[in-house]
Order: sequence, then structure tokens, then C-alpha cells
Amino acid sequence: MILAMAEPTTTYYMILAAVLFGIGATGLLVRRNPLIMFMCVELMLNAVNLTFVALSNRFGNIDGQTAVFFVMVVAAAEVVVGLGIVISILRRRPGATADDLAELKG
Amino acid sequence: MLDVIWLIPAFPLAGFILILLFGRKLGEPKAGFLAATMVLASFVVSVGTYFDLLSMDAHDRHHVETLFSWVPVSSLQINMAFLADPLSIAMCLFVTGVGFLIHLFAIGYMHGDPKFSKFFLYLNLFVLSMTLLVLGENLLVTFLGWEGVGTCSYFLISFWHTRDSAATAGKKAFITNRIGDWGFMLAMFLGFEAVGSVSYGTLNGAAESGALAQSTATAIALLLFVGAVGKSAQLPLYLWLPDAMEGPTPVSALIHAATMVTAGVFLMTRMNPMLAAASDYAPTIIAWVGAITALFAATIAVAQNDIKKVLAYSTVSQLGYMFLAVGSGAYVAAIFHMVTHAFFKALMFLGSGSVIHGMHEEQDMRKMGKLIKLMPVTASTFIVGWLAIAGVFPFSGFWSKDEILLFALVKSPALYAIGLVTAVLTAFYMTRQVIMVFFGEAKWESHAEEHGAHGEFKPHESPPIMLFPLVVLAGLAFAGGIIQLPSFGIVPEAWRHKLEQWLEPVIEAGEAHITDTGAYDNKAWLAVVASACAFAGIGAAIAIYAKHKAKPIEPKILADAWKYDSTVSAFMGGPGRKAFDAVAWFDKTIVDGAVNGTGKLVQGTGGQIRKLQTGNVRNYAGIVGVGVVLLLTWFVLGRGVL
Amino acid sequence: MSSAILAQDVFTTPSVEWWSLSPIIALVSGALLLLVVGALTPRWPGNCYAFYTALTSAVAGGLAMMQWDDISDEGASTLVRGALAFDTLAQFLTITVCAATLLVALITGDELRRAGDDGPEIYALFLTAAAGAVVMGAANDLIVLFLGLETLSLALYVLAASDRERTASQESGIKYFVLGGFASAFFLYGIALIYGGTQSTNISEITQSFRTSVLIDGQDSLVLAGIALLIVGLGFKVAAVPFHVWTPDVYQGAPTNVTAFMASVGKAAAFAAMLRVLVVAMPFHRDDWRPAIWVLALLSLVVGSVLAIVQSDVKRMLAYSSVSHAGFILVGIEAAGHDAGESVVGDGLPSVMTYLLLYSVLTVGSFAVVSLVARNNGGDTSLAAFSGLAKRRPTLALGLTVFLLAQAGVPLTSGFIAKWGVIQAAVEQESYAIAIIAMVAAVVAAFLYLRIMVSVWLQTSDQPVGTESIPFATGLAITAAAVFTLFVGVWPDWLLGATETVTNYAR
Amino acid sequence: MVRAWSGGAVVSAAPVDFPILSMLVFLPAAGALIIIMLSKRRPELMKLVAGITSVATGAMSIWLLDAFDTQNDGYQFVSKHPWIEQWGISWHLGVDGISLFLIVLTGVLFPLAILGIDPHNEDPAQDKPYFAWLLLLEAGVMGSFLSLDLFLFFVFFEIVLVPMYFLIGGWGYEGRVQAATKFFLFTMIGSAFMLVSIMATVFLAKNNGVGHITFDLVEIAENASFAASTGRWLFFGFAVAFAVKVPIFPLHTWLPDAHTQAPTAGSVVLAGVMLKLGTYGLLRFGVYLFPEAAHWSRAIWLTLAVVGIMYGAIAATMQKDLKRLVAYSSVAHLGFIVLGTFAFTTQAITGSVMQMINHGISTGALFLLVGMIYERRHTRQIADLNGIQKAAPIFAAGFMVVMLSSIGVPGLNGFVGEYLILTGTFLTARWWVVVASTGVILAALYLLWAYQRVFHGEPDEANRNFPELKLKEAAVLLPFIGIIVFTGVYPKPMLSRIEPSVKALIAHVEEKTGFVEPQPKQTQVENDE
Amino acid sequence: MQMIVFVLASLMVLTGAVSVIVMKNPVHAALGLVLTLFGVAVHFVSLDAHFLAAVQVIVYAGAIVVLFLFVIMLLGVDKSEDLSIEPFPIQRPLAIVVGGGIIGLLVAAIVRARDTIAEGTPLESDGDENIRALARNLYGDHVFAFELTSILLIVAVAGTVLMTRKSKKEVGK
Repeated sequence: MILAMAEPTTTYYMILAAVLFGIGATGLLVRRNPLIMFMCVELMLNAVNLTFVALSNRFGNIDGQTAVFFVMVVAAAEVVVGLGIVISILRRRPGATADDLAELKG
Repeated sequence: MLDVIWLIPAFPLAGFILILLFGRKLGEPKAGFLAATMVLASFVVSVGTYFDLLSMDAHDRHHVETLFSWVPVSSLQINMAFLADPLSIAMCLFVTGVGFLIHLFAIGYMHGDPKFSKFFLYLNLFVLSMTLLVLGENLLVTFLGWEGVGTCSYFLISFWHTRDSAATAGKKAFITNRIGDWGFMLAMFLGFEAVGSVSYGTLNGAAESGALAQSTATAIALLLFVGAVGKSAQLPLYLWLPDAMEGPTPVSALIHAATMVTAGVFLMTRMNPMLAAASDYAPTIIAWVGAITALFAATIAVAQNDIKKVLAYSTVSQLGYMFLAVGSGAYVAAIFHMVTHAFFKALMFLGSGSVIHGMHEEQDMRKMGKLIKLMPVTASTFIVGWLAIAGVFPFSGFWSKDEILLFALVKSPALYAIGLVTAVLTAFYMTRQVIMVFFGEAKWESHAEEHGAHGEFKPHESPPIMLFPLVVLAGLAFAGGIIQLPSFGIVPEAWRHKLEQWLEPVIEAGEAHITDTGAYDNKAWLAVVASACAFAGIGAAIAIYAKHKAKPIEPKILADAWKYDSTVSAFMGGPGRKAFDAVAWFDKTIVDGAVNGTGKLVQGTGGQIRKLQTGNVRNYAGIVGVGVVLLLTWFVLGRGVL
Repeated sequence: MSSAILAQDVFTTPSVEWWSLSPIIALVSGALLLLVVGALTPRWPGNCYAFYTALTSAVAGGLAMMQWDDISDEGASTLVRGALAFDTLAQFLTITVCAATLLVALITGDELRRAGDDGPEIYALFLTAAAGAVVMGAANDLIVLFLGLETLSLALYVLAASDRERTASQESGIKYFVLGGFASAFFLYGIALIYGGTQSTNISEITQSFRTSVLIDGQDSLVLAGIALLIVGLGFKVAAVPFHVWTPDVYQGAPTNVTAFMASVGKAAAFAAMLRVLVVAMPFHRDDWRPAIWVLALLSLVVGSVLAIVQSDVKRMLAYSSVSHAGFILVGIEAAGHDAGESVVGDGLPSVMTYLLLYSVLTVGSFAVVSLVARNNGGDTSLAAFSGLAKRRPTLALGLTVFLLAQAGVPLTSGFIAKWGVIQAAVEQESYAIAIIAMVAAVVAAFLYLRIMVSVWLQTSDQPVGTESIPFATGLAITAAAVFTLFVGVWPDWLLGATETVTNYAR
Repeated sequence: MVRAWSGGAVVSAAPVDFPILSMLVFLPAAGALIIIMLSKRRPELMKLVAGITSVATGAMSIWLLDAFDTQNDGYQFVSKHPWIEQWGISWHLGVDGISLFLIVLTGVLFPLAILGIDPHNEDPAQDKPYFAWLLLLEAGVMGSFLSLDLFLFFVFFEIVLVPMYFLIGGWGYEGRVQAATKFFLFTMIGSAFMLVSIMATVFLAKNNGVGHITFDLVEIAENASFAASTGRWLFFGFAVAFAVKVPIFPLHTWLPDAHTQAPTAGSVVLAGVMLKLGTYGLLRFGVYLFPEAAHWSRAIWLTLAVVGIMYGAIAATMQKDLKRLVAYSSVAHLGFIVLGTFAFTTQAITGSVMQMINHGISTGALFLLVGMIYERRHTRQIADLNGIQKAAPIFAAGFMVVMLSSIGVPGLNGFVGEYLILTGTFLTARWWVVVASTGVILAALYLLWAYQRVFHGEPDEANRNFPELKLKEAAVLLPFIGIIVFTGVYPKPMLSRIEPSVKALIAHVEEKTGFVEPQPKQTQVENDE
Repeated sequence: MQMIVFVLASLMVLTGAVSVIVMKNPVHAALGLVLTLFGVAVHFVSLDAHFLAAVQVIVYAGAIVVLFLFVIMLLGVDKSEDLSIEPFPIQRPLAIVVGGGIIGLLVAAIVRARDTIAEGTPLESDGDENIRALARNLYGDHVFAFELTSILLIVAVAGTVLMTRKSKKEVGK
């Protein structure tokens, strides 16, 4: 078991995070459902969290974890507000996707 | 009297202002008399000045009267100053003298014209400018007068401006003159650069003392000659003069025969030391231009039917004579001919005016004839003028023309030959004119109705006020020769070369000395030859037009003035105008187009870029993403890894 | 054992400098009070909410001004364990934000009461947003900065969507939210990477770490990537091309008073944050980020002005013009980048701060006029709605003209001083190219302001429209803004003297 | 003499405690403010206030003419107060021979334009903004001519655009908005370069001799010494702005539009004084500030000037719109002024300064007359006009005099300036003069041709009853003609005031560059008095 | 051992993430998100961030995702979105480029810095030490940030209230 031998270094975690971040970004560009777009943002935030934790572990410095704590708060708040806005919109025009909201342009 | 020479221009100026203010109130004929009086006054002053100078020793006859500093800028100091010396006073005498007579004539001639007073306004302004021109102590004052007379002639030619031909003629005269002025101005600049002044004293002094490089002197002389060519209607700029006949006849007499057109000759004489200091080819050029113009114009005059056109071309031709003289170094002769010409040509113009007046504004000689019966005074005086210009002994023209030919022969036989031919032609076409107008059968009867003359039409003699000047001028035209009699046996010593002695201090530098040439020894013979030519011309004309011995030789080409004028105007109206239009097009399309195009371009770009702003949030995210990638590329690859 | 634990547990709570924090506290407590009381009491009569809000922000601003002298006496410092910077840079931003909030509050009241849904929440949001903005300007810790940014942003998302009468408002809200979340994720990741490179999120410590450690090129690629992402996050907020995409839509869709708030407070705070991050925290990488800023400035200037002149809706025009203004401010930051972190620095920083204050006032004034005109034309903000304004309301037209001329940078208006400042800073650093580009872009943009002025002064409305009513509060705001604009234009000395001091910020 | 420009310049020779120059700027501005305050229901008041203030300003400027010390070649009546100390900017006004007559011209033109020209507002309420803008314009122009501080100058230089924009756009003819916008943006592009250049000048001057940040023109000009290449770049920045304003070919295309579309008063002021901002700027801020660069680049300028002379004249000849024709003639005339400016001889520059005034007078008057024609016939098309001289001889006479002065006939003002320019330029740039002086012919061509088409001939139905010059119009026209004739016959008072400052300027150039003003060989022969 | 955990957890994370962006049905996407969150939590554990791991599960998987699902149900937007059609042809390639670019560049940066990245003494994670340390840090150095979050939450609350409060018109209906 080569896998058993090797220790995953911080770099591994960061690379994973980077990939996760990228996927999130890609998702935001391809999905039309606003809710799923939010989820993609969540993915990106999680990537950030992972990076923070990995680094904090590497440095032996708790700041990173504290940062994650705040990120979670922010994420929660964002979702709440975002969903609030989405609700108020979809109330008026049910089933609207991001593409449908394009009155303002030019 | 010398220190008040400023009165000479001052009087016409006063007249101008008075008429400007009260002209309408004065009306006819008071305005006319006012104007005439003013000119008479300055004539009187001139005479007074003349005697003052006369009382002086010959070489002190040079007085500068400075009024005020005109254009003073550091090294350039130009005064409004007048120069009283033999030349300027001689000019003043005949300008104001002849001017006065023509004013009188005009009072009669312009009778009934709605713009009577305005006419005299212009005339006084003209006399003012002309006196400034001749009295100027420096080139700039002269130029002031120079342009002034040009402007006045513009006013007067287009005096009847509702006639398109008149308006056009006036414009043409002004612009053509401007071409000459260009040379005049450059001459002034060059002069200032060379000697730091434009006053005649300094310029000529430098020329005499040799302080002036020959090349510079040549350039100045020739540039001034360009100006002279414009003003004195020489080839190639003579075009405006024949058209100038659109003006009232007194104007033609005063401006386009007696005074203004001779300004060129005056200028060259004034600057004769410069010409002397110039390279030899300079005077030669002048002489040839003069000679060719003389011949050229004479040939044209042969085939003209407009009574004034004939005189106009003959004026051009006679001016050519004067330049021939100038070029030959015969400044005295030039001035002499200028004066005599002023007499007889003014006389004939006024005569023609009287005829036109009598013929109810008819100018076509083919519709005249036999007028000697109806207007005896006009006719007889005109005949005096005719004999004078034809150069018949002892009329004034004979003396002046003879002297010019003498110098021309010394200069070059070719020039002399041209001079003779011109003399023949002159005699010929003048005789032709006299016959057509005053003799032969009366053709005007058949044309009666054309003159809108109700009932039976009859040309009439002009009023005395018009005839008086004719008579006086006739006298002068006959006796004018005495001011410069040659040294012939019969002529008393005391009477010989009066004018030459008078002008001597001014022209000593430039005057050619011919006393020891072969031509001078045989000048008696030359006189004979000249007279012979005159009679030949007269005889031929009589044979053809009176006796009808032969068909008139009046080829179309001559009637059309060798098509020169038409060619030039064709060029101006054709290619010239096209070129101008091209520039206007370039400005509108290219230059302005570029400016407006830039504006369009910016807006167009905006219109394109704004297509990116689709309004779709995912596209926006994409654009942001691209931005991210680019930034990362710069930082990570650009600054980091690589 | 237990003693050890106890010993370990001995933990000193950080000292909190309440006085220095007072502006923020004033804003927040004002918001809380409003929420609580507002929830308990029936709707307040007249314009009370608005004036209350205005008063609160006035108090906050006043406190900041009072603290000004303390700072100039004792020099810059940091608060609560280096979380916040206490320097004139922060104070000036605080004052700017409060001034803008005050004006916005004044126009908000009339806006809402017309719509008939006046209520405490919106004002509370304005105040909290202002607090967030202030924090952004003062943050000495990237996390704090991020939290401030989020406070501001979340409030703005909601406010943008707050007019539920118009779908445009909601559309703008959702767009702003989605893209904002996207951008803040990048910003956050940037913080993480910086943390990876420097082991800290605290700006003082970050600079310290650079000062101690020798930088080998590329070795700190984490930091570099981090800077890139931070620029993305802030560039989004300041609407720098290409992160400006949201601006036109949101500015146009959001209620006009909110737009005014975004354009003034939002921009100012974001730019202040940018100064903190780039100039204060990253002076050692100035040669890395300056070129990037240069390009952003160029793009913003060109795209902003070029797109502005092809618009037909005034709010949208102003949105794009705000983009090109952002470009101008970036020119100032670029200039500051030449000598960032050195003991003696040029005018870059001061010029930016000056610009922020002047532009905030200007833009609020402009949007105030727009709101009145739009109200009179049934919410229509197209250019046509403005034609003939001079005939109907000369005073209003005059006010608008002042603001537009100022935005165009015509002398004797504050806008000229602002532009002159940044360009001067750029020229001082010999970056002539961007200076000239900026001026030329300004000319292009000038065409836009001319267009508006033409329809205001030289055209007459084709269909008959009523005369704009000028409510007291809004009128007051417009007058104040206009007077300020002209006053500064004629006598800017005091302002420049003040901004000059921002160069000695907390390090 | 050089010191007079530096040290000596700051202390006025005839110190007046009354801040006359500041008043020249503030009085019109104040008038504008008052008008804005006034109720628009009292239109008659507007003109009254405007008239009073502008006349008062004009009176002060004329008093200046009298109080001006002809011996002093420095700046006089200087008023200097710190303004924006943070940036080393001060309110620094001063007048010398070069600016004096431009000030007077401004002071005289505006009252005439305000009182003499009726804006024809169908809605009397429009009078209010009209007069307010005019007065603001006057303040701006005055400021530009007076300011001796780069910042201050730029402020005024820019500020004048605004009133002019509104005057053209608000009271102009069919294509007014487009023309106004073109004018505004075109000039702004130019000033964009100047602004950057000003700043660069200040900073570079700080490190090259001045030692501190200051925008003071005199201080920089006297103490700063730029490297040749630097100076040239800086000069270029200024030059662009001024070249647009003059305008110099090929940057002139805004001018015909602006002039043609502007209301009469606008055109008069535009041609009369605003174009001079460019030529004046070239002297004051180009040659004085960057002698080396200016002298180095003179060939380009001379050539452009000559091109402008010919080009403008030819383009003018072909115009169908009388006003446009006059506008193009301005391009030609200003070509002469530029020619003289870059000849670097006392005569030429003095001539240029004088020609600035002459052009202001004669072209201003021409626009005035064209405006009268438009009022009467509501057309500017030459084709629609004919035979006016018969219908209105006095009007025609007036036009004739002005036209002759514009052609440059001796005895009228136009000639003296032109002659000085050409004769002075001949010393340094002979061949340019040879070409340029043909412009004199062309001037006669296009003006006389236009005159013939408009005034000569038999008037048709439309023009038969062309109204004669009214008394009021005559009252406006007379001052112009008076100045035209007087300065033509007796220019000394003017020249004697201009010359010292010009001499000082040339001395400054000589000091800063190797250049030595060429003097004609003075061979004083006889002249026996 | 560590490695195996890492690989498995990473698989969870990536599978979840991918499913979020490819699942037609929002509900499935949400579930994918849950999977990712759990994976991240596992990583937290293996990185000795026990407290955060717990919070991750409770707050994220617990609260947030539930909130998502709730809204999905509430608004009935659970009808699946047709991913086969893309109105903007450029969009998907663009997405790939952007996503790939971001990943590539970030990875490049990370790899470049792998050797120079500082290394400190690992935090002792036995017992409640992690929580204590976190608490000290939170209420010590980051106390201001902590207080700030409260403001953030106020905004969230007020905002949501404002958003969901019926406007006059809607009340009228």
C-alpha cells in the first residue's frame, strides 16, 4: 500500500481546495437555477475553508480556523439574504431562471 | 511755402471730408465745385512750392516735411513725411492741374447723375491719394497713396455698380493691381532688411554710395518694377485697363490716362539710382517689357470700335513708351512724355466723353461720323490731341516721342525699330478714330431710334463747362513741348532742356549720357524719320477710311486683343476655379471628415462593446471569470512562476 | 494539573478603545435603536425616519471629525488588538461615508413616502451598511475587512431589490447578489492565499513579515495569487472594468436613492479598502500590482466613457460614467503605487481620498435630481424625460448642470479639483501616458454630460409633463451638494490640507 | 530689461492700491450673479444690469490704457494672493504690453455686443441666461488674458468654454448643438494635453532650478531651465491646446461651424477675443515659457502659418455662406499672426500683437454686419443676396470700410499689423514671407468677389427693400470704424505700448537660447534736414 | 492511513461538487452539496480542526442545506432544469476555460510555493485544546471581528424581513 506510506502534505489539501473552487466557479457559469448558483458559491467558500484549515494546521496557527468560523457565519448570512431575495422574486414570477432576468441590458 | 506742402494733400482731404459729411446737402453742382476748388487750391500750393524750389540752388532742391512718426518699431522707423523735390513737385503740378480741369469737366459730364456728390467724393479721395503717392518721402507713404489710388479706381470703375460689367471691371482692376503690390511690398521688405529703412533718401543714397550689394539692388529694382507693371498696365498685367473704361469718362481721363497709371513710371524714376546700381539686365528687361507692350497694345488699338477702348489701348501703348524710356535710362524723356501724354490723352478722353455725352451714351464709333459739324469745339480740340499723339511737328507729342526714340536707339536698334513701328501704328489708329468719329458720313442717323431719342435725333455740343477744359488742354497739348526742347540750332539756348535741368538733381544718378553717341549726332535725321513714320500712318489711315482706297485690315484676333484676356479669364474660370473648389472639397471631406469620423468611430465602438452587456448574469459571471484568469495569469505566471 | 489548566486559562480580554470606535458604535446603535423602536411604534409621521438617519450619520461623522485632532496629535494607531486602524485615512473615509449617508437619507425619505412603503428597516440597513463601509476603510485585518465588506454588500443586495413594485429592482438585486457572492468568494480565497504566504491576516503583521523575510521572485507565488484575487474582489465593488459588468444593470434597476448610496458609499469604501490592501499592506509588491492597476484604470476609463455616450437612459449613463470615474481613481492609486510604503510619498493617496469625497457628494446630488425627474415622469429616467427641465424647473436644471459640469471636470467645480489631483499625482510619478489617456477619456465622457445638458436646456419635452415637485429634504440635499461642489471648486485649500495627512496611516 | 520680466515684473511701476485687474474679472462675474438672482419676470432688468456692468468694465479697461506706464516693460497693476497653497497656486494677475490691448479690446467689445446686438429671444425669459452667460464669458476671457499663474490660466481657459457652449447651443442657428459640441470637445482635447503639460512643467521646474512647487508663470519662466528634449515635449503639450484654439491648420474645422452657427454676439466675441486666447497663449505660455522649444520648432509653425494663410483664403473664396466665408478668412488672418509670433523679431511680434487687435476689430465688425444682413434677410447664402449697395448705400459703405481693413489696405488698421509682421518676418524667414504675402492678393480676391455678389448689381425683389443702416446699428458700428481708421493712420500710441514688452520677451528668448535677433544693416546716408 | 482517508474524502468532495453542477434536479444537487460538505468535514478532522468539523456538519449540512431544500420545496422549483440546451453557445466553453484556468493557475501557484511555505509547530489537538485555542483567539485577537458578525447577522435579519414583508400592493390584493 503505497498510499498508506505517504502523508498528504498541505499542498495536497490546497490543490484539492483549488479544484473544488474551480468547480464551484464553473458551476456558477453553467447553471441557470439561482438556488444552484448559490450552492456553487457555497462550494467555493468551502474550498476557502479547506485552504484555511490546511494552512492553519501547517503553521500551527489558529487564526486560520478562526477565519473559517467567520466564513461560515458569512456564508449563512449570505444564504439567508439570498434566499430572501429569491423568494421575493419567484413569488412574482414562479420558475424564473437566471436567464429570464435580463430586462436590464446594454 | 515748402513747409506747408502738406497742404497739397490736405485740401483734397478736406474736400473729401466735407463732401462725406455734407455731400448730400450740397448736392449738384455745389459738391462738384467744392471738390474742384480744393484741387485748384492744392494746385496753387504746388505752384507756390515750385517757385520756392526754383529760387533755390539746384542741389538744395530737396525738402523733407515730417508730420508725425507713423510706424515706429525699434529698428524700423517710418515717418509720415513728404518730400518736396523737383520730381515730386513736377508731378504735383500736373496731377493737380490736370486734375482740376477734369473736375470741371466732370461737373458737366456727371450732370443729373443721382450719385453726383459721391462721384466727387471719390475724385477728391483719389487726388489725395495721388498727391500722397508722389509726395511720399519713403516707400511706405508712397505705398499708402499707391493703394489709395488703386482703391479709388476700384470705386470709380465700379461707380455704376448696378452694371455687372462695371462691378467686375472694378474688382479685376483691384486684384490685378494687388499682384503688382505684392512685388512692391517685397521690395520694401528687402529694402528694410538691406538698409534698415524705406525712405528714398536712405535707399537711393545706399545705392549711389555702393553700400548696397548689386544683387540686392537688382532685386529691389525688379520687384518695384513688378509693382509698376501692375499699376501702369504693362504686359502681362495690363488686362484691367481696357476694362476700366467701364468707369465714367472723366475717371478714364484722370486716372487711367493722366495720373494713376503713370505712377509706375514715377516710381521707377524716383528709384532711378537703385536701377543704376542694379545689374545691366534689369533696365534691359524694363525696356523690352515697355517696348513690347507698346507695340502689342498699338496693334490691338487698330481694330477697336469702342471710342474709349481705342484710347485705352493707346494709353497702354504710350505707357509702354515711357517704360521703354525708363529702361533706356531716359528718365527725363519718360517724365516729359508722361506730362505731354497727360495733356493730350486727357484731352482726347475728355473729348470722347464730350462725344459720348453728345451721342447720348453711344460709344461705338461705327455709329458716329461727321460730328465735326455738330460739335466743332470738341472736334477741333480732339484733332489737336490727335496730331500731338501722332507725333506731328510741332505738337508736344513730337518732342517727347522723338527724345524717347533717340535714347532707345542708343540702347538698342531693335528697341528703336519697335518704337518706330509703334509710332506708325499710333498715327494710324488715331487717324482712323478721328475719321470714324468726326468725318466720313454720319452713321448715327440710321441708328437714331436705338438711342431712345424720341423724334429726330441730333448729337449736340457739350456745355461750356465741359468745353473749357478741352480748350485749355488742347493748348497744352499743342505747346507742351516747350518744357523740354532739344538742342537744335533754331531753338534758343535758354529754352533748351528746361525739364532736364529741373529734374537733374533727382535723376543724375540714373540718366543715361548719350551726348557722345552717333545717334545723338544724327538726331536731326531721327526726327525726320519719326515724322515720316507719323505721316505714313496718317496717310495710310486716310487712304483706307476716308478715301476707301483699300479694305480695312481689322482681323478678329486684333479686335479680340490677341485672345490674351479671354485666355486668362478662361484659365481663372476653368482650372483655377477647379483647383479652389478642390481645396474647399478637401477641407469639407478630408479634414472635417476626419474629425467627424473620429466621433462616429468612438460611438460605433461603444455600440459594439455594449453588445457584451447582454443582461444575462451568467455572461457577466463569465466576463468576471475571464478577468480573474487574466489577472491570475499576470500575477502567477507573469510575476510568480516565470 | 488543574492549576496548569487554570494557568492556561488565564486570558486577558483585549482592551477596547470605545472613544475611538465611537463613530461605528454610533451608526450601529442608531440602526439597532431604529429597528427596535421602529418595530414597536406605529409608522413615524412625516420624514422622521429620514431625519433620524441623517442625524445619526451626522453624529457619527461629527465624532470622526472630533477624533481628527487626536490622531494628528498622537499619530496613527491600531484598535482592539490591531483589528482596526485609527488614522486619518480611516477617519476621512468615515466622514465621507457619513456625509454621503446623510444626503442619501434625505432623498430616501421622499422616495419612500411617495411609494408609500416608508419603514425603519431600509434606514437601518443604510446605517449598518454605512457601518460596514466605515469598517472597510478602517480595517487593519483582512478578515475584518471582509466582514465589513459583507455587511455593506448584504445590505446593498437587499436595498437594491427593495422596491418590490418594479421587477427591474428585483432583477438588479438578484444579479448584484449572485455576482457579489461570486466576487467575495474570490476575495476570500485571496485572503486565504495571503494567509498562506504570510501566516497572518493582520495587515500590520503581513507587512512586518515582508519586511523581515527576503522576497525571492516567485517564491511568494501564494501572496501574488492572493493579491490578484483581492484585486478581483475589490475591483468588483469599485466597478473597475472588467469587473464592472453588474454596474449598469444594478444602478439602473435599483431605486435611485440606493443607486446613489452604492455609487457614493459603496465605491468610497471599496476604494479605501483597496488602498488598505494594496498600498498599506502590499507596498513590497507594488511593482507587481501597479501594472495590473494601470490596465484596470485604462480599461475603466475607456470602456466607461465610450459606453456611456451610447446610452439613452440617464441612470445608466451615470452608471457608466461612474465606471470611468473609477478609472480616474485607479489612476490615483497607480500613482500611489510608485512610492507606496516609503517615508515620503507623493500625492497619490491624498488625491484618491479627495476624489472619493468630492465624487460621493457629486453623484448623490446628481441622482437626487434624477430621482425627482423620474418621479415626475412615472419612473422614466430616459434622456427624453429630462428634455425641457430648464423650462419647468430652472433651479433644478441649474443644480443638475452644476453636478454634470463638475463630473466633466470643468474648473471652479469640485470635480475639476478632484481630477486635477489624481492627474497631478500621476504626472508627479511621471506616468504621463495614463494621465493623457485619462484626460482624453474625460473629453469623451464630457460628450455624455453635454448630451444631458442639451436635453435639459436646449430641448423641449414633446409630450406635456407636469412640473417636478421639489420636496424639502431632497431640495436640501441637492442644495447642500451643489453649494459644496462650487465651494470646494473655488476654495479647495482646506480639503487638500486635510487629505494631505492621510499619507501617514497606521503601519 | 530681462529683470523687468522677473523681479521687476512683480512690482508694478505705477502701484495702484485699487485692485483694478481683479475687478476686471470680478465685475462681470458679479453682474452675471446678479442677473441669475433677478426674477425672470423682469426681462428688461437683465439687459440693464448686463449693460451697466459691461460698460463699467470697459471703462476700467480704458482707464487702464491711460494709466499704463509705457516705459515699463514688465507686468503692471500686478495683484498676487495665495490661493491653493497646497499646490503652490496663487491668484496672480498682471498686464503688460502684450496683454494690455487684448484686455481693452475685450472691455470694449462686450458692451457693444451686449447693448448693440439683439439676441431675438421669442421668449423674453431667455434674456436672463443669455446675458448671464455673456457676462460670465467676459469674466473668463478677462481672466485668461490677465492671469500669470499656469493653474489660474488653465482655469479661465477652460471656463470660457461653458458660456460659449451655451451661447452657441442656445441662441445659434440650425446646426447649433452639433457645432457647439464640436467646439467644446475639440478645445477640450487640446486642453487635455496642456493640463498634463502644465503639471509636468511644474514638477520638472521644481527639480530644474525653481526648487519648489509653484504654478507661477514668471517664476518658472525665469528660473527653470529644462533639458532641450523635455522642454520640447512640454511645449508640445501647450502648443496643441493653443493650435486648436487659434486655430492652426489642420485643427481648424471646429471654427467655421462654431462661427457660422453662433449668434451674432457669439461670433463677434469668438472672433474678436476668444481666438486670441490661442495666439496670446502661444506668446505668453509658449515662447516665454519654452523659448528653446519654440525657436527650435519655428520652421514647423511658420510653414503651418503659411499653409493656413493660403488654405484659409482659398477655402474662403469658395464658400457659399457669407458668415462661413468670414470664418475662413479668420483662419487666414490668424495665420499671419502665428507667422509673426514665430519670426522672433521685434517688428514681427509687435505686429502680431497688433494684428490680434486688428483682426478682433475688423472681423468682429464683419460678423456684426453679416448678422445685420441675416436679421434683415434671414439668409446668409451669398446666392440669395445682391444689389444691396443700391438699396442701402450707407450700410454698404460701412461694410466696405471694414472689408478694406480686413483686406489690409494702407491707412486702415489691418495694413499696419500685416506690414509689421511681414517686414519683421522677412528678416528671419524670407521665403515664407514671399509666399505669405501672396495671401494679401487672395484676401482681396475672396472679399471683393463676395462684396460684388452681395452688394453690386441690380437688386432683385427680395433685396430691393433692404433696410438701410439704423441709427442704433450705426452707433454700434461707428466705434469699430473709428478704431479702424485711427489705428491705421496713427498706430504709434499702440505700438509704443506694445513694443517694450515685446523687446523684453525677445531679450528673454535671446538670454535663454543662443538666438540673436537679426537687425537690418543701418546705413544712415545723408537725409539732409 | 492518512492518505487513504484523504483520497476517500477527496473523492466525496469532488463527486459531490461535480454532482452539484451536473444534476438536473435541484434536490439532487443539494444532496451533492451535502456530500461535499461531509467530505470537507472529514478533511477538517484529519487536519485536527475538530470543532470546525462539527460546526461544518451542524451548520452547513444541517442548517444551510436544509434551508436550501426547504426553499426548493416552498417555491416548487424542483422541476429539473434541462442542461442539454444552452442558450449561449459560448457560455460552456467559456466556463471550461475560466474554471480550468482558475484551477490551473491556482495549482501552479500552490505547487510553486510548496517548498517555501512556512512550517510551524503543529497545534496540540488532544482533548478540548482545539476549542480552547479557538475560543481564546476568537475572543482575544478577533473579538472585534466577532462583534462585527453580529452586525452582519442584524443586516441579514433586517434584510430578510424587508424582503419578505408584503408591500402595500400585495397587502391590498
